[in-house]
Amino acid sequence: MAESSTEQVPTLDQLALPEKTLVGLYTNLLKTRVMDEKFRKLFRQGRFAGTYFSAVGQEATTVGPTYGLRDDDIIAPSHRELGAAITKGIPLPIIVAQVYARRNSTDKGKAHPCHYGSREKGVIHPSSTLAAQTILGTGMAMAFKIQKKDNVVVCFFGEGATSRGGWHEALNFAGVHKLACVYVCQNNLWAESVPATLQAGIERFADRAKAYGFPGVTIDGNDIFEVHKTAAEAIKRARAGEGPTFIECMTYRWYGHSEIDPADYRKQAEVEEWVKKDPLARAERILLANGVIDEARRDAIISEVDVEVDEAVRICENEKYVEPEEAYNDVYSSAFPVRRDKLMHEDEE
Amino acid sequence: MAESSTEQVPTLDQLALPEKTLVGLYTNLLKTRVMDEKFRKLFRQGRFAGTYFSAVGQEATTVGPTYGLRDDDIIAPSHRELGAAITKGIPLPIIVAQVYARRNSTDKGKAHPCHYGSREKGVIHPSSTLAAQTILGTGMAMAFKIQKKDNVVVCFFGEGATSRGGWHEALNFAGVHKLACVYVCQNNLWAESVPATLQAGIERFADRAKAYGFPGVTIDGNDIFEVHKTAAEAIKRARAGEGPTFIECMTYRWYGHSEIDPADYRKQAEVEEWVKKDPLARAERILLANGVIDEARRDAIISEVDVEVDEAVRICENEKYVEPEEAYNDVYSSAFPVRRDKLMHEDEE
Amino acid sequence: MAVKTYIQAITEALDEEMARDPRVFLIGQDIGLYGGVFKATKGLQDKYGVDRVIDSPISEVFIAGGSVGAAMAGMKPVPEIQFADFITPSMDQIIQQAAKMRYRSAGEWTCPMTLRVCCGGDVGGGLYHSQINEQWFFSQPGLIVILPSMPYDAKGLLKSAIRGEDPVIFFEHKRLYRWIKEDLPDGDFTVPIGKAALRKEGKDITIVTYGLMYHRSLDAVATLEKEGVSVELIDMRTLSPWDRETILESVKKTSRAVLVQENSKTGGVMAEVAATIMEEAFDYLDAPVVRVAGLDVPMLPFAPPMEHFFLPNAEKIIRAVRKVMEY
Amino acid sequence: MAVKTYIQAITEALDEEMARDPRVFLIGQDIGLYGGVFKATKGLQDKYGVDRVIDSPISEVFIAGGSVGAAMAGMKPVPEIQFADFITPSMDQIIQQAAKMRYRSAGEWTCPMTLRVCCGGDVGGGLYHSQINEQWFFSQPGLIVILPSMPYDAKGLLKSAIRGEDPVIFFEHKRLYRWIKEDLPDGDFTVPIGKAALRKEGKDITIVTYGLMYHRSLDAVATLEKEGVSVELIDMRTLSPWDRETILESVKKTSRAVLVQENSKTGGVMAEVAATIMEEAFDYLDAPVVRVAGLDVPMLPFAPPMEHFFLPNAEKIIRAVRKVMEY
Ligand SMILES: Cc1ncc(C[n+]2csc(CCOP(=O)(O)OP(=O)(O)O)c2C)c(N)n1
Ligand SMILES: Cc1ncc(C[n+]2csc(CCOP(=O)(O)OP(=O)(O)O)c2C)c(N)n1
Ligand SMILES: [Mg+2]
Ligand SMILES: [Mg+2]
Repeated sequence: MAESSTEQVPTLDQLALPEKTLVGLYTNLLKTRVMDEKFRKLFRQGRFAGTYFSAVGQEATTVGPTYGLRDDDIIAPSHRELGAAITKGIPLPIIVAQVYARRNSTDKGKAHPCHYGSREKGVIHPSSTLAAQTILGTGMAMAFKIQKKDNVVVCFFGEGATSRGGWHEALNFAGVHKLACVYVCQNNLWAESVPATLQAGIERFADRAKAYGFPGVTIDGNDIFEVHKTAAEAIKRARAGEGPTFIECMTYRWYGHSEIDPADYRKQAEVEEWVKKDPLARAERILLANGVIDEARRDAIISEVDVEVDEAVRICENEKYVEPEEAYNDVYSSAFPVRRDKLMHEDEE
Repeated sequence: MAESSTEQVPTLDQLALPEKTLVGLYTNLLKTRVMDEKFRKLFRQGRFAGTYFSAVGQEATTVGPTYGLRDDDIIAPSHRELGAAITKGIPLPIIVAQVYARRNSTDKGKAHPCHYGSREKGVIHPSSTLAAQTILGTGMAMAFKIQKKDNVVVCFFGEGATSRGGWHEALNFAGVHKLACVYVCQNNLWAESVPATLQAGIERFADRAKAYGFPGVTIDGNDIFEVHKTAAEAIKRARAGEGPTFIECMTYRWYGHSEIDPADYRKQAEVEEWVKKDPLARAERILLANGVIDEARRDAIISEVDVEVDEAVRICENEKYVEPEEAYNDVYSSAFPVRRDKLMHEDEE
Repeated sequence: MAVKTYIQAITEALDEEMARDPRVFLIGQDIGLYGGVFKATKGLQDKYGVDRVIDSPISEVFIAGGSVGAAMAGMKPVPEIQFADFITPSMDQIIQQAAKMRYRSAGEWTCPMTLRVCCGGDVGGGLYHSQINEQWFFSQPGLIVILPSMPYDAKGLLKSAIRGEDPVIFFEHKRLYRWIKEDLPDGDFTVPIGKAALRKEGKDITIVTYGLMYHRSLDAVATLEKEGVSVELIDMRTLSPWDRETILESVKKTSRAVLVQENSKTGGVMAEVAATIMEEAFDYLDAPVVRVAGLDVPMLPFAPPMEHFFLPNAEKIIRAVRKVMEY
Repeated sequence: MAVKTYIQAITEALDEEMARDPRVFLIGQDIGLYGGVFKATKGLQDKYGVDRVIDSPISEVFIAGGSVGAAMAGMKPVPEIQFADFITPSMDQIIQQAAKMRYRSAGEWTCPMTLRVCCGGDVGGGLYHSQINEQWFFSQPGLIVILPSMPYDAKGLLKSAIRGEDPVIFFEHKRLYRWIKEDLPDGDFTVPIGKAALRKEGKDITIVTYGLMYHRSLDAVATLEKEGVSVELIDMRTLSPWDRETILESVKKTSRAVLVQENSKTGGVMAEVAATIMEEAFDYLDAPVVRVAGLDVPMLPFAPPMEHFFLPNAEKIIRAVRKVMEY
């Protein structure tokens, strides 16, 4: 590990975060990693249908901003926000249920594997349209302003989504009305197979914020402590009514866009370079070097996480799919039940 | 005229433009003004239907960039580009035909009064969707790049249109591919009744360009010579393959958004201040002070323009509407004629 | 009771619902200071403040999509699209977000939003200020689609829409704004969503229509009744979910039907009504159900001769009814 | 002759048209280096360069709208929307620009563009990777809408689309990409736009369908023929302008019809076909025309039991045919 040997490990003073936070961030990061690798394995084993978007390598960008949010703050996720879902407190069995599309998932199997959501935990159920939740989240922030509430909305998206028109409209509006939004851009250099250089005429996506009149910063997205502190500061500003912040997190996904993508558009050397910058190993080194945890405590955390993940999967494997008739529910409120199409189901009658 | 008395009139050296250009710019500006005021009067007299969007006060922003373009360069207009249509060479009778929706208009009366267009003269026939032609024009520039042609596309839009998502997508793409586009933003401080402060969290709309990686400048949009020179420079850059430029022209529309808008959302003092900055009077002063024209020549130009405008209107007043059946034409190419709806027209058979 | 125009009815509904429920707020272009390009929201910003009557930038995506988000956060947004022609940029927000929010979260999140859309032709608006695109929303499960033809319905349905828990596309026909007047009861009343109005009973033939075409049909009926044709006239009012029962019952009684819509014929709402009548009441029919509709060319060419040529009118409706009666 | 899959047919059509006409170029997400998420454009960037196979940013508005502009500048763009679900942001470009460019300029500007859209369900794609939205484009005058079910048609119609002078929405059904194979002649051939394919003659009943549902109908026909029902099977192929003549002639012959579409029933293409049959062939009908279609809920819930419940299949088609035959 060339990287780690020359790396300057920050001291506790430099980190300037309570030990509880350091351990909390590390634990959520670890849990996200283990769950994510587990899903990849389960997908390859054909244990669930659809597809799976791994975020391995970029977990710090989702865990960092989410950690410490209030229950009534909102996460507006895209497709790679397993870390935010876990850190915001959606129970692992519910997360697995989502991926398995089981009847105990919050969407009753209706949407898609990676579309984690929970009203109770303040996580918007996503659609696939990129940047969609950024628009919805910004709308929620508009509501909080009208309601004179101080809830904050953290919107996650890849650098690719910043090319979308609707994304522009949302950030522009947030700039005008100084909404309580934190925009976290995960710049992992690629949108599926398209490199960042073909997506924007600028090097730093944080420059996009200059069009909207609020601060934009580019940070190391693989340093969970830096991510957390930058986001926490932005969240504080947002909560105080001082407006949005754009945070560009430089990061990388280790694997394909989804599990069926061999990702051969990327050079092996680029991947290897980034694997060396593993955010989890880095957090662990920092904690160990500063004596925040020792190896025994680390091993204990790891095995607790393993158990929790395995248990969550076990529960779901025993869960059922919804009944087909569920397809007719939740189209409208109860005021407008959908007519059954008799011709289509006569056999069942 | 407080403004004019203290104003520093630039010398010919400072103007650094050939006399022919100076007179050409002035003449087109004048023609645009006279035609525009004429349309307003005709509208109030009920001589044509629909609506009319006056650009009086901001003509320098459209005449300046258009003057000197090649026939095969393209104008991508919005709704206030009478000056571009005239300067690009659409004959006045055709322009009046458009406003009157007569059968000799290039669209045969199909679209809308201010939707001047001409394939021959390289002016896109507009739709009303704001920023639509900016997207189309950028697409044309993409084509010119593929075709290895050096044609330039000048896109016009108000500051209001920069809030639209599609606008963002077009400029972003142009930035990536260094397309031969010049983006002229007419910042007249208002989008219909909405002030610029409610449209963007920034003061200078030119800052929008920072998100796309090409230059953005803010200039005095009522100084036709400055507008022309800035645009000509940008057009040169674009033609040479050096990419787009964003030009924010500070300007003002003297009258309502359309002829039915009393514009009482604006303060009278603001209007008066801008009327003093009349781009036409200013150009005239500069030409007279430098002896480029004398008063006799000016009067001659004015009466030539008056005659031309009156003649164009006279021609159109005698023109007819299309026959109703024209509604069935140009839906598809001749390969797919539209079926006549017999039930709807049996009386005519 | 007092005589009110269609647009007054709308302004009143907005005003009363805003007074009644602090969760109701408006967002759209020129709706605040200016009171709306047709003045539908006149006076409301003065009364309820800039927080509840928001003048938005030219951002149709955000007007619709931000409202979906606000609805999720407990508000009752009433966004406005200035002209139906400009609803196209909002399609993702309407179809993929609003219509599917409840479904994709199995009811955890809901979207009680009423998107007001000014629509329709016969106003000299040309290609980009005359459109109606009711068919797109009509075909999307999860959306409610309303297009009232009378002030009473405009007010009562708008109130029902705002009070409801579902996303509503509420079309307002601009030709009717100041033309159509009606005596309205003072104060609060609602009209139920999903119920057609049986405007006139008759026994020979059923005309089904909505919006501006209701008024054109009314003209046609006046003439037809003089000719001795007894017409039953139904105004759909709510397009989705549409009132199959009322329409089917009427057609079963009269055995003949003419369906009138303003939009281009192909793929319009009346195709569905016709197809359903065939599926559900075939045996009752004495003649084919015939549609009278706008031409199958882009809605709506500007020059007056083309505009009139495009649009259905009383004369064309009468011709269709006669044809069906003679069948 | 060689056996080709549906997706190979598409790749070949693109390749051959690009070789044939330098004005043809492609733009879309992941179509270049990656060769498309389904590999429909594999190898084309290598062959024709980055200028003619453009990997675009995630900008559906520009993919469609920039292509309209390029078409105006003399190119023949073939843009791609990765999934029909993501076409919603492009609606303004398709409906207000592409469809109306010729009309609004009285033919001065034209828009010869072929927008390829990957669509359809039965692939476990869930709510946002399964949609078809053919009905929106079907109802828009000025657009051509195609949805082939067989490799031969896919290739021949795509070529006709690219060579034509009108804007085309070319739907490709992802379920068919690798599943459906057919012997194709070598080299160039075209299939005319606007002509349905009479797949099988029959005398008792007509089934009209398109896309994936053609294959489901084929399964149904196999069973029905064994039961002694002689089915005439029509694959529409082009949805707009649709082939009224072929369909009406068939129904006039068989006097019975079942219409099968994958999308939700209400407001779908088959509503128009049903309404038209009623208007034009009422006297020939021995039974109501019945539609078999997706449920009126958002297309398409993910979990397998719901996905199957939503979609029409051979069994449901057979049930409808029996019902109509017994009428
Ligand atoms: C509007 C839209 N277009 C296309 C897609 C298909 N798609 C899904 S993810 C993706 C790439 C996203 O790139 P980025 O935003 O950088 O996020 P990343 O995958 O790199 O985390 C694409 C093109 C989509 N989901 N939505
Ligand atoms: C997408 C869209 N939304 C709304 C409108 C209605 N509209 C026409 S002009 C206008 C204001 C435009 O402001 P700006 O872009 O600043 O141009 P200006 O009128 O000031 O020249 C509006 C809202 C439209 N034409 N298109
Ligand atoms: Mg990315
Ligand atoms: Mg303006």
